[in-house]
Amino acid sequence: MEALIALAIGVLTGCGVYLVLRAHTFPVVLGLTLLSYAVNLFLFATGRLVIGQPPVIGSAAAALGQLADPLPQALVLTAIVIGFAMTAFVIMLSLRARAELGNDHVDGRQEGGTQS
Amino acid sequence: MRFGWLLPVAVTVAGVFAVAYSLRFIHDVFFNGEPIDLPRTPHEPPRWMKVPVEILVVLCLLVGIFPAQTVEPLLAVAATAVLQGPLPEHDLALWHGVSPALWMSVIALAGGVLLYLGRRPLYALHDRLEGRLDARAIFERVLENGVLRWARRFTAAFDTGSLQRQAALFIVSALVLGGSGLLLAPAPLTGTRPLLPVDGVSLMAALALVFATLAATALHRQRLTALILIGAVGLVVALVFVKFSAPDLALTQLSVEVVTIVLLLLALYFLPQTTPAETSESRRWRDGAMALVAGSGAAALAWAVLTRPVDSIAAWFLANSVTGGGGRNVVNVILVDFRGFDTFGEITVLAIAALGIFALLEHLHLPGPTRDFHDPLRRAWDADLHPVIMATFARLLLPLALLVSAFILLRGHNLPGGGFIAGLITAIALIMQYLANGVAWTHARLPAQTHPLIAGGLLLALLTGAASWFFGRPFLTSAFGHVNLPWIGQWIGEFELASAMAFDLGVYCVVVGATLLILINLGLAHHASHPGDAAATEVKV
Amino acid sequence: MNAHLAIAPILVPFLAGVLLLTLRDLPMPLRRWLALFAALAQVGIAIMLLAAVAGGEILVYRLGDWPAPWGIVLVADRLAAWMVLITTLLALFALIHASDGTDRKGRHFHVVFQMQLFGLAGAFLTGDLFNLFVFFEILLIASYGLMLHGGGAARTRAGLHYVVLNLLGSTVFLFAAGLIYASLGSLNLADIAAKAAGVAPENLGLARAGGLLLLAVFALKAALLPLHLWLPAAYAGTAAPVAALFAIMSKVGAYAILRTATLVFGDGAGSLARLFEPWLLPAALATLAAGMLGALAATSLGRLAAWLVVASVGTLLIAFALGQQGAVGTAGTAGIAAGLYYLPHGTFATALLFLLAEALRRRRPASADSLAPDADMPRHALWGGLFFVAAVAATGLPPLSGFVGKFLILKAAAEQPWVWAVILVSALAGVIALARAGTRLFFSARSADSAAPPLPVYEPHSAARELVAIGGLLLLIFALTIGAGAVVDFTRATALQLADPAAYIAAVLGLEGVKR
Amino acid sequence: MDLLLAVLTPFLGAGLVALAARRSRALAAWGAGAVAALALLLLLPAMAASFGGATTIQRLPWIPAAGLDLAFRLDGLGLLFALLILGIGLLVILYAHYYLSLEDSLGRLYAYLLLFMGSMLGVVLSENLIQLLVFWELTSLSSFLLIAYWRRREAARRGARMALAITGAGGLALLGGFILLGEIVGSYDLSVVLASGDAVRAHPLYLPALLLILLGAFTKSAQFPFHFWLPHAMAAPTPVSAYLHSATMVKAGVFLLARLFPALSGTAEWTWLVGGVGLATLLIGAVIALFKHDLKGLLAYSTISHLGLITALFGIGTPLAAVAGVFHIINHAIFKAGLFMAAGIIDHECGTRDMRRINGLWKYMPHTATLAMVAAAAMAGVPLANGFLSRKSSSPKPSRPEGRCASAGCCRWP
Repeated sequence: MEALIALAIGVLTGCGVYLVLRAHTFPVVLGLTLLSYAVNLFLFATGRLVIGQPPVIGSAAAALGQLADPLPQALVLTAIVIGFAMTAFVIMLSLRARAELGNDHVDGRQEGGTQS
Repeated sequence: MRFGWLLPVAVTVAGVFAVAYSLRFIHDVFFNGEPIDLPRTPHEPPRWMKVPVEILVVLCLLVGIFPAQTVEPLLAVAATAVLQGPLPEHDLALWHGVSPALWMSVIALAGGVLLYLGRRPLYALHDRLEGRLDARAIFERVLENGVLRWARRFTAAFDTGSLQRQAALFIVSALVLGGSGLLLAPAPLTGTRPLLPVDGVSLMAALALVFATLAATALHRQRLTALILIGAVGLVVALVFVKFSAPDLALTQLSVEVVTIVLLLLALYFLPQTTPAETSESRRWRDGAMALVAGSGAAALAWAVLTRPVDSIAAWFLANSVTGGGGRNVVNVILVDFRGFDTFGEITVLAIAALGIFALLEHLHLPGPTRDFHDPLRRAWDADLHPVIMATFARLLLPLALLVSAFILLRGHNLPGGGFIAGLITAIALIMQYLANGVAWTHARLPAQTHPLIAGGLLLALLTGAASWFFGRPFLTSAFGHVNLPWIGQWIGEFELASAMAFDLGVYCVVVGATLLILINLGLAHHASHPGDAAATEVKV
Repeated sequence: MNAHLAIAPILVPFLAGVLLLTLRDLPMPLRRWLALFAALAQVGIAIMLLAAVAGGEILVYRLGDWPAPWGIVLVADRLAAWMVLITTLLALFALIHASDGTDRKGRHFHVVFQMQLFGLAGAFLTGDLFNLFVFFEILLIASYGLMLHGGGAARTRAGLHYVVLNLLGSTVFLFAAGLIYASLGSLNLADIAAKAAGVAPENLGLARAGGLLLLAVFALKAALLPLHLWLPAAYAGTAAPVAALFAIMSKVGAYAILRTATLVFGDGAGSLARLFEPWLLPAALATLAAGMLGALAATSLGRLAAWLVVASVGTLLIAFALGQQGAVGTAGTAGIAAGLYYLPHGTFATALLFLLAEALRRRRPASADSLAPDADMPRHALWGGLFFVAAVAATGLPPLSGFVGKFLILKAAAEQPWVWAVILVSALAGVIALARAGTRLFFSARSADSAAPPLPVYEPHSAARELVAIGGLLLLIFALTIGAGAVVDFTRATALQLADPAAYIAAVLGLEGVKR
Repeated sequence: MDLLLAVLTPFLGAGLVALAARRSRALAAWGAGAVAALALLLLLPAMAASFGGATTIQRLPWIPAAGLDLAFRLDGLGLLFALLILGIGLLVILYAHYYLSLEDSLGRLYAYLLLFMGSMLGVVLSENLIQLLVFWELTSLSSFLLIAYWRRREAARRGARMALAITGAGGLALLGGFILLGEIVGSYDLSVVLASGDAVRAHPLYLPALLLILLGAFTKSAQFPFHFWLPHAMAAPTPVSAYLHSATMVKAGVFLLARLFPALSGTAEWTWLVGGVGLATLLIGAVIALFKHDLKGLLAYSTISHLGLITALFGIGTPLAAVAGVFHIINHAIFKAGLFMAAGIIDHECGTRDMRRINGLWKYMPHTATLAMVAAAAMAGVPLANGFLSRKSSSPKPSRPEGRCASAGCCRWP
């Protein structure tokens, strides 16, 4: 199971990196979204994987054994919300850039004027 | 003593030239015929202008003729200070008899006069060499053509203003630094923690996630397709959270996912539907290689983390959640109590983001789709209308969604839920209206600005935190546990609930306010650019 | 109130920001006064905080009254108080300048400005790694807002780059925080430091990778070579008072590097000790060189000032890196002490240049702040004189504090010829760059033979606020110079405190604060 | 703290004079003169003491932790230079009042001149090496302003920038040298440094420190191969040239050689570097001077040549040569300032400085001509003028017993 999660994180990171390096705002935003999935999963993984033991005291499952580490979960929750705020901002900024620069290239270049 | 002759000889040679140029100074300026083509007719300067020169010239003569009486004492103290020791015997007398010094002077004077008399061929020679060895020209060439041009070239070569380059540099730096840390480690990558068995559903889910991610990347130029795939990825991530005992995360992820995708969809409305193929083959390979390294690095790190036994401060939270924080949902207790300050900061981020977006979108005219659904480059725009059935259902769902969000807000401290999730659910419910009914309809029914909600939420969080000061406790201390306070002694249970609730309510307000502010203003921006187009995007019911 | 002194620098701007948001419909002058009052109050609080910790005390504020490794703590030691004081002073004058009309150019300037200060103060005071991340995000999102304030194509483009890069940075920050938590099992910096020495060998690789990823993030914020390219466009493109305030932003990265390098990866960290050492000094030297080359190449004063920010970060991190390099004890602390003296100077001097560039833009209609001759401005001599003093400060020429800082750094770097060569040569480059700029801006007029009448010159309604802001920054630089003795004593004490983190760790983790 | 006050007076006076100039030019001139006189007055007690052989040292803590104090020192060498700076300064102030045309701002010139005067006083009266450097760089800065005084002229701007770049580079090198010297000695106090010459010379860091310090001194005193900035600094108004580029600022380099003579001299490195560079400069300056058609250009190269002579004398390293060097500092300052002023008068009256065009001025201005010719004779080393004695004292006299030797050049050239 751990290998699957590691694989998922790896694929998300790799694809996120690839998309972030594109030259137009939309794929860059997609890449950032993928990266935030990746890092959220990673942060979550620092609490290790526990199945069926949500960190809620007194629930039926809690009696069965060690509960999941609640701290990474709290961190991920914070990270998700912050990531949401940032993503929203960058989406709007890309709209503004589209309006002000006349195109959606990350450097505001006209199509065809891109470099290698 | 081998080079003892050097100085006297040099002094004599220099003396020859000194006499010559002094002679020239005198002869050329004051004699040697008449002035040639002067801008003014010279005459004696104002009286007082000459006084300083007179004083200096008199000093020259005084020192020259009566050195012992004039300059000697000053010279003695100055030279003593220079040597920091006893003064050697010296003698400034004018006449020492016939000495080498006298001969030097005679040679210099005679030589100088001769040199001056024979100056014409020398001048001719000099005029031919003029400019060949101009130190200033060399200096400026070095500075202007060398240093400055090089600086410009260097700076321009680095600083191309390309985001791709900057991002690549950062990613490479992070890879190098992180890699160097990991690779030099003494232990093997795989740790000792026993692994969980793989079940079929998980395998399918993981494969789905990997496939969707890769597909989204491969198809990223078809923006809508990529977006839908990304949404699928987000769903699977939420499932991962469900599977591995993180219901709060799953709920949050789901709701954030919905809002994000909606925002991206809206953004796509204003952006071209497809990305032109703009990067070269080599660039794609380079990026692919970086992505591969980054991906394997992240996977390796995750693998290393997941296979190592856990040893952290987590147990304390589980142990203290009920007794210390008064809540059974430990994640929520951490968020609103143990680490409430993080949450405090996080809602601030959300609030500022909303304000920033509000400022960004103000007066912005977005070039949305025109009637023929093509942008100037003849790329197609999305032209879907709002389906009636969705509009109707969304409106019906609204009260229900609000009810659910209230429920989730209230139970958050003890069961999965809380201010964030509740706030996002509320916001989603409202966004649904937006999506389903269009800008105008929603606008007529929602407040134009949600600033008061944001400000109120922040203020509520602040006041809740500051309230503990009145009990002599640090900021954000939850009310739980203040049993000793006599005048609220019997209200402890209720009070504890109120403290956490108030903070969470603040969170809720900020989340709802911020999310709505963003959406409303996106709508406004759209309106501003398409005053006449409203009908096309609105379904009349 | 003293009990809550450590959190006051954080909450006051927050409260001010929320109030300003609530009262957003008030007339602008009232809002300005409110903002100004808040900024003044923050300076006062910062001074009180500094006075409280100057003797070596470490104020620990346990948020929520939870014991240290589990709850979040704020820690005010000398370094944190010093950074807060510098920030608030800079903010005060940036705000005064911004009240000259910049704040009308867009929405919510004052709110976001206060939130920026909230984020900065939090970043300096927090003693928790994840909380540091949160405050980084606050100061970043606020800086996005401020940077884009007023709009315009160049600003938007630079802003987009800035935002995307920092989002990448945040991602890496989270990876790093996760690695640290996974390997050391804590988020509290003091606790991490205490556990670093005894890190299990199997976790060493993870901890090292986490630490070095942190360095990558902080280096990005600090604009360390090769991660400096975002800075010139961003700072030169934004509004002048914002750029002036941003002069401290890159120092946040430097602060974070210094904090983690001394506290977490200091000499006591066992196999994690001096983790940053091989990377920091070369990168800092290269940054200084690149910054000065950029300054030489710059074609406008704003751009030049932005490159000087890069150079000043380079200088600063050279000093901090010397702290890493030198032998334990005096040599190392001398470098850090020198850096901490240089830090406010570099910040104020570059901020000053940004404000002067704006003054030129307002008064030279044809060529703005580009290094080209133009008609004499109104009050030419005054502005020329101010520029001269600012240039002297920025290049580190005597007699101003930049010289003292440079002297202290060179002294700390004795017997390291490379460091000397880079610092001295780049100082010369700075002199040449600013002499060129000054002679072009103030000495040469547009060719007199052009018979065209001079363009109408736009004199702002009043230069009073500009001059107060500029004069205030100059006064700060003078104060740093004249009071150098006291300041150096303080920064030395700060460096000594940093070199021995045991007191910090004990104060945070000590049992005396645990209530339950 | 009268030394500190004396140094500060010109700085404070600069602002006041600039303000006074708004009222009238005469007031500015009187004010500037009064400032210089006041500084002189403040120095008088210490000057009198130093005539008796005493060294006045006054100290105010600044950054004690870094060994940096505001420490002032007036001994014989400081006395000599202070007299030159203030004395010639007064004459230049008087002269400038008549020299500048009415369109030029007299207040600005006086303000810059006073800034320079204060900086220069600071250099020669510093006890602390780093503080000396502070004032040293201030002389570079104020001379930058002075050279660029006619800011509209391209030549002035270029000359100013070049002077600043060269002397600024030298200043930075000097900073390095001083820090090394401080590391060697353990203190930046001149008294300590001067007393530990043997330790300095034996230290492994001696050579780098010496090279850096010499770089500073040579750039400032326009020694080969850094000499070229000086002629271009002649774009400054002539009072400035008379003051800075003959009597004072360019003397700062040789002042430094004299100041650190006990600490640094006496090694082969010193002799070869200082003596060699001095000799080269002496010859190159003298030769080029002959070919300059510009009056001030001739004087500038002559100045370079004379500075080379002084440097060479200190380079020899014998006490007697050093005495001769000090003596020539005095003489050169006097006659060269006079010559520059005379050249300025000629320029002022003729509107050009090209010697191919100004001829036969004897007819028009005999008084000035007489003065200029006497000063030029001194420059040429003609008997009865002070320049003659200078040259005489730098010539060999091996036949005489050492005790009565009036010459220095013969003694111990390695």
